[in-house]
Amino acid sequence: MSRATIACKDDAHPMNLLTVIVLLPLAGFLLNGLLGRRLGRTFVSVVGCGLPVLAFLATFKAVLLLQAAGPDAALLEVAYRWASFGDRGFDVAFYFDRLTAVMTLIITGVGSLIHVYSTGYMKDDPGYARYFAYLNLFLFFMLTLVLGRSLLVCFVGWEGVGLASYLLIGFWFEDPAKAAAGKKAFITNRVGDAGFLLGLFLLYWALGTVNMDEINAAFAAPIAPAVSASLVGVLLFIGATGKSAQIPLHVWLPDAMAGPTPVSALIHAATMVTAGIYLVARLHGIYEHAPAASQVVAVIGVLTAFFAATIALVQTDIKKVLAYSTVSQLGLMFLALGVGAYGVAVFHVYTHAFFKACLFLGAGSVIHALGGEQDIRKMGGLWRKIPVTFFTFAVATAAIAGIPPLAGFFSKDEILWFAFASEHGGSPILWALGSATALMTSFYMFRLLWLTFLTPSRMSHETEHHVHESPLSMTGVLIVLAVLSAIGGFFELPHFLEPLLPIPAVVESLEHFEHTLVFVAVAVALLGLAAATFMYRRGLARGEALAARFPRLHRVLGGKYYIDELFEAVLYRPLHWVSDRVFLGLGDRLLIDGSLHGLAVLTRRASGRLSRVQTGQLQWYVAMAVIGVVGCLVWVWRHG
Amino acid sequence: MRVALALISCMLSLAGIYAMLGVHVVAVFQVLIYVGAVMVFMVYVIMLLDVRDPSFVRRYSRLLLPGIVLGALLAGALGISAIRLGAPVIQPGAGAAPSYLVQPFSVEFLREYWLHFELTSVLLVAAVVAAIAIIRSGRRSDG
Amino acid sequence: MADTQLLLGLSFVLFALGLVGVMVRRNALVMLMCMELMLNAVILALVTFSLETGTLSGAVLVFLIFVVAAAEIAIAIPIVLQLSRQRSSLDVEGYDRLQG
Amino acid sequence: MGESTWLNGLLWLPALGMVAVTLLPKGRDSLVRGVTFGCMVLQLFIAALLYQRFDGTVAGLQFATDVPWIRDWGVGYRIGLDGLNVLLVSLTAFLGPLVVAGAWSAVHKDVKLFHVMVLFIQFAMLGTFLAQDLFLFYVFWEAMLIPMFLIIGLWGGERRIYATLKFVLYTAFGSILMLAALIYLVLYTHGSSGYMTFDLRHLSGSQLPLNTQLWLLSAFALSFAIKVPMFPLHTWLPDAHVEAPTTGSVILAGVLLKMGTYGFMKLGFPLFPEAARAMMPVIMTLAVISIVYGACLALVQTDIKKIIAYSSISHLGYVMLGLASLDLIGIQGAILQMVSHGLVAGGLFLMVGMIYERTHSRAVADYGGLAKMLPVFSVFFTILTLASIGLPTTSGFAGEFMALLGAFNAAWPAHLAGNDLPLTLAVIAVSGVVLGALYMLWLAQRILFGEARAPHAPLTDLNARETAILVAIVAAIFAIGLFPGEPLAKTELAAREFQQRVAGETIQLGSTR
Repeated sequence: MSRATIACKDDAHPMNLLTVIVLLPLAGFLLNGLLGRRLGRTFVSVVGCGLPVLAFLATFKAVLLLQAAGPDAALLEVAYRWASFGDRGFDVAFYFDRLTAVMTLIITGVGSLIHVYSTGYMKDDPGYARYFAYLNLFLFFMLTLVLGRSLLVCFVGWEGVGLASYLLIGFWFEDPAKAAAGKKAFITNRVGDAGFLLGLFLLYWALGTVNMDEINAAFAAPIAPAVSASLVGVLLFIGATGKSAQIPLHVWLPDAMAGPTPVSALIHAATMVTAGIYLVARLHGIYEHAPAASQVVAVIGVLTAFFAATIALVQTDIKKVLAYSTVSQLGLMFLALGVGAYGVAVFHVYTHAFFKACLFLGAGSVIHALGGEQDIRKMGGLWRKIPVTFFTFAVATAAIAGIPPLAGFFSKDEILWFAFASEHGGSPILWALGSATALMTSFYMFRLLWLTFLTPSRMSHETEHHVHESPLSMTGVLIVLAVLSAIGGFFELPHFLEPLLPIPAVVESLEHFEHTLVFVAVAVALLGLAAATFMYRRGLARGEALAARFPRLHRVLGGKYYIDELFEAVLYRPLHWVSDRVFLGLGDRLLIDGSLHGLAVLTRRASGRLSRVQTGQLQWYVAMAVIGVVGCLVWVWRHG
Repeated sequence: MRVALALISCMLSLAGIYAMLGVHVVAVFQVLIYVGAVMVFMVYVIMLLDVRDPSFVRRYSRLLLPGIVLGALLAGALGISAIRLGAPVIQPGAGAAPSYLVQPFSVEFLREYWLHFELTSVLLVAAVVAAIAIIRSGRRSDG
Repeated sequence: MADTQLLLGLSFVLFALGLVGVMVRRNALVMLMCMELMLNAVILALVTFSLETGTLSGAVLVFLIFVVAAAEIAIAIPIVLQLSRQRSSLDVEGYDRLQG
Repeated sequence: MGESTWLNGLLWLPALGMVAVTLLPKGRDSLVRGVTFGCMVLQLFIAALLYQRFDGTVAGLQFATDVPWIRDWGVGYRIGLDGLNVLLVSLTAFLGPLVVAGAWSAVHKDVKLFHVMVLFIQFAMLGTFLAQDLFLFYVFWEAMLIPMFLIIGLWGGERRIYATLKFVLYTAFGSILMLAALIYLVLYTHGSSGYMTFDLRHLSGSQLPLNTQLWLLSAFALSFAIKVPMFPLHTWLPDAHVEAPTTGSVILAGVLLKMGTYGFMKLGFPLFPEAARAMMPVIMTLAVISIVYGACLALVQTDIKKIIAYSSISHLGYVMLGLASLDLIGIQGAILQMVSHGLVAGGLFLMVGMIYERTHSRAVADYGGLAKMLPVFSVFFTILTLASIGLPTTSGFAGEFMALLGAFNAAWPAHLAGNDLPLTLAVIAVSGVVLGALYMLWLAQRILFGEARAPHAPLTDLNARETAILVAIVAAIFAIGLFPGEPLAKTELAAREFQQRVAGETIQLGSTR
């Protein structure tokens, strides 16, 4: 599996291209951050949107270069040596192969679109310059994460992206709830990062290197390295769950909706949350040799998918529905990774980026139109008032639901197929849960579509007359994304990534099932559409009736299975109690300080008693003297 | 007063012992200084201070019993240590036993130890000055 | 040589008695006198040793003790006078200002 | 001879400064501040020059001076720059001017004495770092206490007497034990090798039996552990920090805490290698407890300075973890973490000082929404918070990452050999990273975000002087964070020598098996 890596430094290649791609957004951050407020809005939007577009073009150039170099070639570029220890050390190097090409294209492409969209959405926001600075900062860290060759550089991007999401979620920091959501996101990510670090240390000790391509090669090598692939796999997967909001660490994503909608679109739909999938896909070498770890990935993936889909059924906030749908889709991607279909997972990332970004931006456009209203129960009848948003939203909904010609159908169908038949851990149960999730997905997406656009209007009078279509900068982006999510599916990504990410072999006995499963998938999608139409055609009535019949189930789903409260009770409060009562109260105050003060009191009291010996009586002193003399004499006898 | 008299008689008997031992100089000075000077001064003071003083009435301090016990203990300890140690550390004098009669002793005394003799005079002067200082400080404090 | 044992014994007894006197009696003057007794005991012991070893320095030392005794009593009496005037009594227990 | 004059110049400059400041007329406060600041800046230039000319590849001392001082005891005025102290000396010199600038408008009560004390402590700290002679080291070690005692005692907060007494008694108790051990060591080498010397190079050559080594090392270790501060002996730090004036806190956190870890690195472990190896599990356990304990306590404090003080305990736990790992990367990480903590904690305390000057309140509850009122302040505070959490690209990350990496490099072979303690400790230490984020972010969120309120509400944002200080610190943090290779090249040889000396056999660097 030797790979033709072309050192970027050679002459056929312009000045190190990859470093430029990474540094462009950083320049944007610095320019906007430092000068933004002073130089006015136009400067900010030009720099803010211009630099990501430039980065996109540079990526395009790199992709062309890569194509010229053959299927499994890679561009390698060492920026500088971070730290060296004797003959070995860590250096900051960038690596560009087909997988990175896809990811970078998505990041810069969708990123630029979202930047353009944000110029419209955030137009009248006082923190305009600060917003674009943070957005560019996010792009910089995301590109470092994706382009980094060593796990260390990837980790720099990993935490940086966490920081950027912290800043962006808590963008309107006046409202303490929003700031708390930012904090929660950062800390939950941090827990994941701790797992990532553990995996990184283990790898460095075992293989002496953290460069991802060398790691893949080491695990593929005949003599297996000293460490068990599954352990490393699970540790890195913990990092992935933190970043891609899988079951134990998914609590931060729904709260992250507190940030501006374009942020949700960029970070919590298209790019950041896919970092976990990129990591597992990139280090497929480990997971190929770690069936146990892959099984864990698959199971957690499918559970998260199913579990998030159920919650999404009852959500009433337009962005929360989309958030849980993202968690669910990510679960499906991990399912694909778990069964060894790495290429397919990346394919789903690719398609998901398009239609989820389109959905989020559409939701943003709706919110923008309604002047901040996010509760779908107070919407309805918008399809006539904001037709473009409605049309693009409908296309994206169809895509995510898996209606055949659109992108979602292709990637989801392949995931379900490999979940069913992959040799590398596929099983009918996984397929069944996956299909159920697909059913629920199409149901709640079309429910959303019906309630927001098609049902008779439930808007309050003054919002109704205030509704207006979003400016071109927003609708334009929506149209581009809708088109992409429509035709995206035809570009056979898994085969494009074939040499890099192997497509798992399929169990022969199940070979012939492929076509039947395709029909089943289509049937599931249409069934969801029909159910949603039946339930919500005339408005909320039937929905509420159903909810009334299963009040307890509705409350549990509505309360998100009370996971947050569980974490609060099991983790946060005991930690506080222990630190406050046990460590501070008992440890510091009582034991350590107490013993010190005790010592001081002891000495004072002892000296007090001793001083009473000085009675002032002469005779007492003479008596003492005599005892002394007799004592000395006795001592002299014994030792004399 | 009775204590003073008893003490004088004790000192006189001691002087007697010295005389019998042949150390006449010491005996003479014992009588001269101790009895003559010290005890006279003591008697004078006793007569000066009034007799009704309560310390005469309640004669013994609280440490009566422990005092006696300690005294006996001390005497015993000294006795035992004297017996155990046996011969005194210093060897008997090599030269002829010097005569302790007055004339040879004083010649010997002033030839060898004249310096110590002078020093004693310095000591006495210091004592007198101290006594005066105490008296004056006493007067100033109540004056 | 038997009499050195005797004389030594006598001086120990005298010394112990003087000491007991100091500890037991309440009157300051009596204490002073007991101290004088202790001094005499020491002189006696000194003389016996001087005789036994036949050196003159023993006797010389006795002279020094006489001087010291005189000086000591010369200072002790005024102190006792002052104390008795302040405490208006000769009782030793009264003089306890130097307490801890 | 020209070489060592620079180093002597560096060391004795603050002493000269002290004399100069005392001669100044009484009333002229701004003149006093100017002279002190000038002296500190000059010292920074010399230190920068020395750092530049310090050659990482040459083993042993550079710019050394060796003049006999007390001849018949073998005590010499031996100072020199080596891999271990080059970064710490530069840190001290770097913080010097910042400290003086930080206290420009804070101190009004007898300014002259204050600045003499600041110069005195700078002199004592540099002396301790540069001393290559045990006796000289001890003299400077004790000399440090006096100015710190006065700075906290005279210019401190309400309970300053209690705090400064506790601080001095704690440290003095430790150093007395060290003195005893020191004397025993010298006499022992005198006995065995025939000549009496306090020179570190010779002392580390002496072969002591294991149990005497254990006793001596535990005496040294106690004194250094109090200074670090490690877990059970840390209660003086929060009180000292809360009651100390801004300058006191910055010096205390910036440099004084490094004395303990430097002591371990320079004296403790190399002098008694076998005992050091035997005590490693104990030290590692205490280090990890310090990390978690410090972090947990920082979570429940209500006073900003206390939070940062406890965070210092947590950060220095990483340093000790790195040292205890006896792996080259761990040791390098420890050195780097020391410098990074000096900058981060120093910066944070300076900022608390700045806000305290305006509002005279340190309680977290009094503040809210500062980002609205003091935008520049909040930008710097966020950056320093992130550095304190150890976000990549900041120096905090570089130090923590290498320390943890070293700890794991040492933990895995031990795990394979059946001893699971180091591995569990290393894993718990990684959880410290999460706890760190918890309390620092909680603090940042409480005072920066939410609705705007603060005592004496309309606050003026940072002025030019304060911004300049913080820009310098943030620049240094990012410089070390992005390019740690450069300072580490200087310390690598010394760290490798330390590792080989203490770990005994020369472990091949990061061997895979």
